[in-house]
Amino acid sequence: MATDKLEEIKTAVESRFGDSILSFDTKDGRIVLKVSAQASHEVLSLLKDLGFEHLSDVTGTDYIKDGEFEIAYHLWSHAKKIRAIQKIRISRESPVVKSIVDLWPGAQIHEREDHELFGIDFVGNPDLSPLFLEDWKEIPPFRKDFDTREYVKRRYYGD
Amino acid sequence: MSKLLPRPIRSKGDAAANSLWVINYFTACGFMELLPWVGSGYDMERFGILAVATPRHADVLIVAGYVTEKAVSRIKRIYDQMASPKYVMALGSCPMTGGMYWDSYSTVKRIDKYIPVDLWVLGCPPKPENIGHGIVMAMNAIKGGFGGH
Amino acid sequence: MATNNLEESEISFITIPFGPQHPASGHFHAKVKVDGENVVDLVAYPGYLHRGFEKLMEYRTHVQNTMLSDRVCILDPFSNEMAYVNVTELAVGIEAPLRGKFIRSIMAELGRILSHVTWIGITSMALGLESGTRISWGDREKIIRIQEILTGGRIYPCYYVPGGVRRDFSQEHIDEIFKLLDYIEKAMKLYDDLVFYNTTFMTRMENVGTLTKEDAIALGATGPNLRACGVAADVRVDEPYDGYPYVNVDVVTMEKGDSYARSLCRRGEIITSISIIRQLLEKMPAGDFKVKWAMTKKVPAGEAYFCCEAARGELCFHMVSDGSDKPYRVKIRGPSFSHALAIFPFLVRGSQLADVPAIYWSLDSCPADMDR
Amino acid sequence: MSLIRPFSLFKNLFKKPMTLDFPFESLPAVEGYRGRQILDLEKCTGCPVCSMVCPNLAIELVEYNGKKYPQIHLGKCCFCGLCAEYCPRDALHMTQEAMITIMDTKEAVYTPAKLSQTA
Repeated sequence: MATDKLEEIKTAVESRFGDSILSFDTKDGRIVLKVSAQASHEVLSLLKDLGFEHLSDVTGTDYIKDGEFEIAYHLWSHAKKIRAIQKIRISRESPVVKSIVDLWPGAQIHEREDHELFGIDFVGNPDLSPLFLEDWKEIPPFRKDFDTREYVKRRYYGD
Repeated sequence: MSKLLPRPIRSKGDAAANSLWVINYFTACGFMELLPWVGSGYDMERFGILAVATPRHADVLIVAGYVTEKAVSRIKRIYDQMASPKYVMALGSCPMTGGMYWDSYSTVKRIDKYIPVDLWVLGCPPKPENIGHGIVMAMNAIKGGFGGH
Repeated sequence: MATNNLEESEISFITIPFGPQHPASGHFHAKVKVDGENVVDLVAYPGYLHRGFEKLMEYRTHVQNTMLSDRVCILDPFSNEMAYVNVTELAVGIEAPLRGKFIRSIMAELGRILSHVTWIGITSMALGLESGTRISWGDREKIIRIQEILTGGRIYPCYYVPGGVRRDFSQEHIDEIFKLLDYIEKAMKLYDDLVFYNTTFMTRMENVGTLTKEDAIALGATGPNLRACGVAADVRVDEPYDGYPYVNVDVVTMEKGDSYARSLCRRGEIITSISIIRQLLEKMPAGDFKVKWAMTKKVPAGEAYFCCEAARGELCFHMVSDGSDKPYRVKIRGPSFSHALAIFPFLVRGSQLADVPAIYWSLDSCPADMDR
Repeated sequence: MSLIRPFSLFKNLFKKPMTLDFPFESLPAVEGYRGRQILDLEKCTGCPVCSMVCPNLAIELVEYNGKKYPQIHLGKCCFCGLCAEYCPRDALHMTQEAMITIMDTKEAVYTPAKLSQTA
């Protein structure tokens, strides 16, 4: 029963965006699809029309060896009871991506957090001011090249 | 029967010890162990301890757990606004040495570099009996003439 | 949105801090722009409890991370441990034995009851019903006592480990839990008179902070806040994990979506949790409760994603591992993040100033879970 | 009915008060509660397992009577009990004693001598 819902979504997505869908697998009832960064916004709006109306999370991951950030959009469909994760890769030097605030207003703070902790620039997000850290002068702390233990030794245990 | 008779107030410290007012600013996880004290588990009002809203009326500041970089400036400002004699009680291991978050980039490792701390209660977070042990110890010290800061 | 018809330049708004040091705000700061009694705008400033868990977890092994993970949300530690431990097992591909799964679900439901009873106390303190605070925080001692006997720790149980739990339930432990459940059921009648059907509570909470179903879904509401708007979304039913496939969970939903509906949702959840624990205790299998898990066990490279139903909503952990014994990246999606930073400012605009604490605590957002 | 309801409160007169009269009575210690550690000097062989396992780096090995023993800084310890659980010789145990209130931070360091005696 569940598998045909997955196949239905797979055909719908791949028919519209054939080439820009890098991979689409449905292991144990969960959709994980990798998309090229340019088509990410359109694929997300298609997924939203297909019933994935709950945006659970916008996760940033720093793959420093590949020189890329990976952004994972976690979606959930209340009607179909399926979870979908859409992943895109953007370059680490100029991490710019189009904001999805127009699709989900709730995404504004998730993107603001990722901006502060990773340094990813979300074009179109109304407010990207610092969220957690006050007058933070170092590089964004969740990047792999920021070593918290070395920073702590210098900042707190230096005396 | 003798417990019901009012005890004579012998010294200035005696009055201060029986009316320690705590600032209603519970920073972190120690607040969970202060719930029985605020509520009816251990009921701190039996000792004359009251949670007041403004630092002007407060005698005791409880640093109840880890202190982040953002929170330490607020704690310092509240501490400065309190009238002396004032006392600081730190709960748990995080204010003393950074504890669980010793390598976190946003928590302060030693609170006594920012405000003088009079009493450390160990535990992560300390049990209500530990905090009671600390309160009784503080009251006896104040009765004995400990002036605080 | 209540737009006032006066020119903004003619009247000056007052900005009131709903500050970090406030009896009803927890350690969370918000600037409330007020025009007389009506709230015009609210800007939230979290970050007072930000410890950077996701960065710290990259430096510790998985067993040490479970000790760290239950400190994410102070009011509901079991759900965080449940999420971290399950995501590690998914990454490695190990299944905890059935008895371990049952014990985990029982303690998670006990943690939910504890979190809701603490929530009753904080909300009635925010509304000025001091007797509700005194009595619910007194009853809380009995639940914490059972946690102390079962797990050895009070607020932070450090009880779940990847592969099961650290201790077993003995028979008198189970009798203690049954006695506790009867006590809570009796106490619920007292809470009904004291808090839930108390005229002050009802007048302060009804038609205050009404959230429609569309706004709730668009802003990312989960848990009791979403179920109060009529959406029956509960991860224990949609994606059952650990002990939940073996019990039936009746999801409590309301229609109106105002603060009072959210409070009744939490009240119904306490009763549901009691019935779940009873079902779990009757069906609990014998056998071992833990799978051997070396401290420096290597996790194969890959990604794992696990979602569980915390007391506040959908708590999800996303772990990326690179084959070493430490996770490469852990993302914690706390439910309070969207409740306090997206829904709370949205609900408060246009309401009265006196309703700000009522709305804030009807959303039950834990500042530590929001900042991580 | 609502007229006589307040009289139902009289049954509270005969119930035990919810508040614990703290300094004079306290709840019995719970067997299995993780309080302060206690070290068995004979069993301990000075292996570094407990210091590696501790998430807070609270344990370091120091010289005592010519042998290496763990010294626990209770100001860093989070009382999770991993050291007692992973000790190969079963030399470290968690006692129920947790009433530790100090005025000077140096008293939080439990040297092997202090660790091996009960309070």
